[in-house]
Amino acid sequence: MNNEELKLKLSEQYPTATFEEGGEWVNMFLEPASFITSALELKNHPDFHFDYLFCLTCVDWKTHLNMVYHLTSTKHRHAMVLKVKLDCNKPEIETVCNIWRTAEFHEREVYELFGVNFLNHPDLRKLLLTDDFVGFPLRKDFEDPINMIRL
Amino acid sequence: MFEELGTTAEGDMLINIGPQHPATHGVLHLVMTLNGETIKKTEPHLGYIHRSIEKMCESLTYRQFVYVTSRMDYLSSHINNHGCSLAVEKAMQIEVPERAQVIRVIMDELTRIASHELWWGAMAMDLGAFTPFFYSFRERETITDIMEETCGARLTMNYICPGGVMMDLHPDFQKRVKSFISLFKSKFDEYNELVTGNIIFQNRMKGVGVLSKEDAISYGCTGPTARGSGVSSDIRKLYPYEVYSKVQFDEVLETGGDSFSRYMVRINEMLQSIKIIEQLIDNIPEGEFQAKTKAVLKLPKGEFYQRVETARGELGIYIVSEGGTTPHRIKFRSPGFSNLSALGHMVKGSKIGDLVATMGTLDLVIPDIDR
Amino acid sequence: MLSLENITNAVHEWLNATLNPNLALLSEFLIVGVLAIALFAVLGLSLVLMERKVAAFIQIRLGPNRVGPFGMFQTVADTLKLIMKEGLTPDGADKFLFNLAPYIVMIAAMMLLAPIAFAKGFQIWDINIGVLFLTAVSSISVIGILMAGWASNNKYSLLGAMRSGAQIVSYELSAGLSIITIVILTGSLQISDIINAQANGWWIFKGHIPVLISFVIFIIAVTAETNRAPFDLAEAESELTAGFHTEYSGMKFALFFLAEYINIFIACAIGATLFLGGWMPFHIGHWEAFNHIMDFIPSSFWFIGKTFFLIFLMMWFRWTFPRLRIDQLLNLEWKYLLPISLVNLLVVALMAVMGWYF
Amino acid sequence: MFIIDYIKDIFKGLKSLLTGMRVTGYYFTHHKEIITEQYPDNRATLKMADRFRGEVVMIHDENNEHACTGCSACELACPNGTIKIINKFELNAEGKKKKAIDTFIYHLELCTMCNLCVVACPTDTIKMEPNFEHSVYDRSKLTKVLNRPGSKIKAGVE
Repeated sequence: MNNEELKLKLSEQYPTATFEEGGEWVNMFLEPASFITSALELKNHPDFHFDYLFCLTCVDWKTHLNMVYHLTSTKHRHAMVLKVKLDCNKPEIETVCNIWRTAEFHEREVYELFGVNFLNHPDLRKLLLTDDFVGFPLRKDFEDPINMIRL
Repeated sequence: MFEELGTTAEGDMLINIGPQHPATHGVLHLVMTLNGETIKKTEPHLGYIHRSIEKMCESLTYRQFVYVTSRMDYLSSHINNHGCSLAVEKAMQIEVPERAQVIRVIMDELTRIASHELWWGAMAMDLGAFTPFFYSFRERETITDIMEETCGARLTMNYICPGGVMMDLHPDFQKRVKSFISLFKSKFDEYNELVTGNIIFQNRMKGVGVLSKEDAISYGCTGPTARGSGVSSDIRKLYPYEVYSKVQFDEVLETGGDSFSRYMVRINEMLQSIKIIEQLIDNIPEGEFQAKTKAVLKLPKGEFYQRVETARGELGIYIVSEGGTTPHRIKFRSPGFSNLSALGHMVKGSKIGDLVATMGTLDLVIPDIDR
Repeated sequence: MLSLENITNAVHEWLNATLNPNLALLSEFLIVGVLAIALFAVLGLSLVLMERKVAAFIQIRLGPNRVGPFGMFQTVADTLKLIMKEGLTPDGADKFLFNLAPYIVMIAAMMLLAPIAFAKGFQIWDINIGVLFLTAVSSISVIGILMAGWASNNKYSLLGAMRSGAQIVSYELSAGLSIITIVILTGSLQISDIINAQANGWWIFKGHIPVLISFVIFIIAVTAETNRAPFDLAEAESELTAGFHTEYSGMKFALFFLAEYINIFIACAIGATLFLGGWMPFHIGHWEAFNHIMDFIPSSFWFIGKTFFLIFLMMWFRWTFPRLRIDQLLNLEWKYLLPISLVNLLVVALMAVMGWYF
Repeated sequence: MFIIDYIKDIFKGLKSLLTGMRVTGYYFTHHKEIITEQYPDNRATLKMADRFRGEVVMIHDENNEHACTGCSACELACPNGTIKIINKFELNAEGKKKKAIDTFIYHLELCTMCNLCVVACPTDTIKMEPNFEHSVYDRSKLTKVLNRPGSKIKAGVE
């Protein structure tokens, strides 16, 4: 499926989803509430078959956080970007690591660098930073006490 | 994390592999739960050399951030630089001259061979055979000499930059690459005689660290790790960039999913890389080696994702731009990170010796995982 | 001709003539002890250097070449460094056993020297159960290794020691069985008898294929028994950092290191004695002239030459092969070496009974 | 048959081991294959590639003149803050005030040899030199001043 067809199909499947123009692939925004069921469907639906999560990250837009999931299908070879807006003060989202197991590590990384709380994650601990580290380094309001570049 | 490591309540032994350990090739820290010699659980603890390159890049310009990526997967630094340059070029719609494209691809493939050479030696060393390391480094040295002559550095080249390459090829480049190819071909049989065919080696590798096709997809494995499990994942074939669509080469696929399949994928990939270089080395078009670009690059507002095939797998560069000279957010989707996440699943129930064999064929580069 | 036998006899006679018999025996003890320790030092230094040089040439390197001509004093310099280093004892270790272990390994290696015939008539103790003594004493060193692994209070050490225990205990079987083939053929356990039986040809030539098989098995088994690659699981450095001697430093580490090389020397000396005729020169049937030329080479040279050839073979193995896994190691022993050597033993027994050898 | 397979296995295994030993044995006996470079001893013959990036130097001609205008392009291009340029104003022949460099500070200890400053320089004042022996006993010795004492800007360089 090319992007146009995919977008059409997706908008039929998810009437509540919004789409964003630009970028290489279809950008679809979902509500956090309906996110997990939709994600499961995206993987198992024979037309989509998004079985391969190749990038999971988060972007801090100061007003809100954006979870970004890059998905592709090893069968149909189409790709899409799934986005979920999160509240800055209490970022919470269902985990996808029982859908795509690679998410387990990526979510742990996002958890400690952005402070997003993944609900039902089997092992949500800090992966890179020390246990006593305070703050979320990749957030825009994080000020590093020692910044080599700005010295 | 730093609770006193002793035994678990079930009487299993907890043991630290790393952060300083000969088999981890860097500062990887694995906490293993062992029942005798059998592995029950593997838990990676990362971050010992985390430099937060993603955060650093947010305050670097688009010309500057390229060089930092050499420090991620230092064994395929050319390819990292290539990916970043491609992302910037894609966003700014810069047309790269044909000559630069060919040079870049040759450099990529040389890097891939050098990386696989190092992996081959280091993996054999993990299994207790020390000699292959020196033989592989002899050939790798030839490549680094070629790199040094043209790019001016041996490991972190920073040769590929947005718009093309930093300088033109050295006049001797073609001659030396050709002599390297003939050297490599004459020595390649030795590799198979010394290691691949060896009965001990085969017994150590076959049926060890099995990763099924479904698991490989689910764990997001890429590169030789996925291709050893039969997942077609070569970015050069699936989403060709530069002149990869014009050259003839095969995507190496093995279906075993064990360490030996991954080993064979990498060994055969070296031959495919040689094949690509052979096709290109005599056909480097004349012309500019760099497109005309402004001194300060400004990316349009938007999101750009570029994927390239490094020696370890798929490197994704995700740039979120707000239209300035520095990115708003950069995410490097590094191949090692996803491949490592499958390690625990792969070694469960096998021996410590198998852990080393499996880790050897995953070809982990720790700065790539920690970024 | 000045031979070692004449020297020892002269010393023996002179001592007995000047001192009373008890004192003479005591001073002979002393001389032998000093000689043994000197031999240890020389062997340790030269074997380490040899290993490094062999490794270097195989690995297209030069090896040690800065200290002295061809790096000859490199190992001396290393020893000096190790002597000056602090010998650390880890916290929580069993201090007594930890410090005792290297000496046990060393003494076990030293005791093995007793029945070895270095040259014609140059032997410390020609005990009538020489071969039995060798096999019995060589298994003591595993106690030292287990002790070191357990006392270190380190999990790597413990794993290494356990591996070593399993390995040595199982490989002793096939080493013993392949030694027994020669005992059957000779009909004696005494080292001098075994060597004299090879006066008209070494066992490896006289004994046809069965002895060749038992020679191969013997080499494999002693490689495993001395914890050398490809069977160096006890110290598998990419898996267990350094195995049983992870926590050792300074001179205690050096003792382990030295004992490893002494054990190699002794294992190869046994191999040379049993299969390659010890100090017996190389003779071919009735070529009198050739045999005479061979006789001119001193017997000690023959012995040392054969031993070092076997040592070189073991080094060659080490720098070529990858390491086995622990279960494969035991598989190799119990599924391949042991059945083969048992069958082989039967064949050799038949051979000995029927007299089917030269 | 089981026994035949068993014996075949053994011989195949032994053959593979011997093939490996042949390779190492070849190198053991052929010393001309040795590739060791005896580094400090071969200093006289050691030739680095002319493009090798070892350190940044400023090009001075025989009149002790360089081409640096003090435009700070290199300082801006540097990702690590390796270069620091201190400018001064001096009177030229016509009595006009003109910007010129006072000190060109180069922190070798921060430098990653990325070559971006050399690319950025509009007047080709700085270049990379293949000198790689940088070890010193004190870190402060790695902070260098690149313009030589008493040097001045070449005539005609703007």
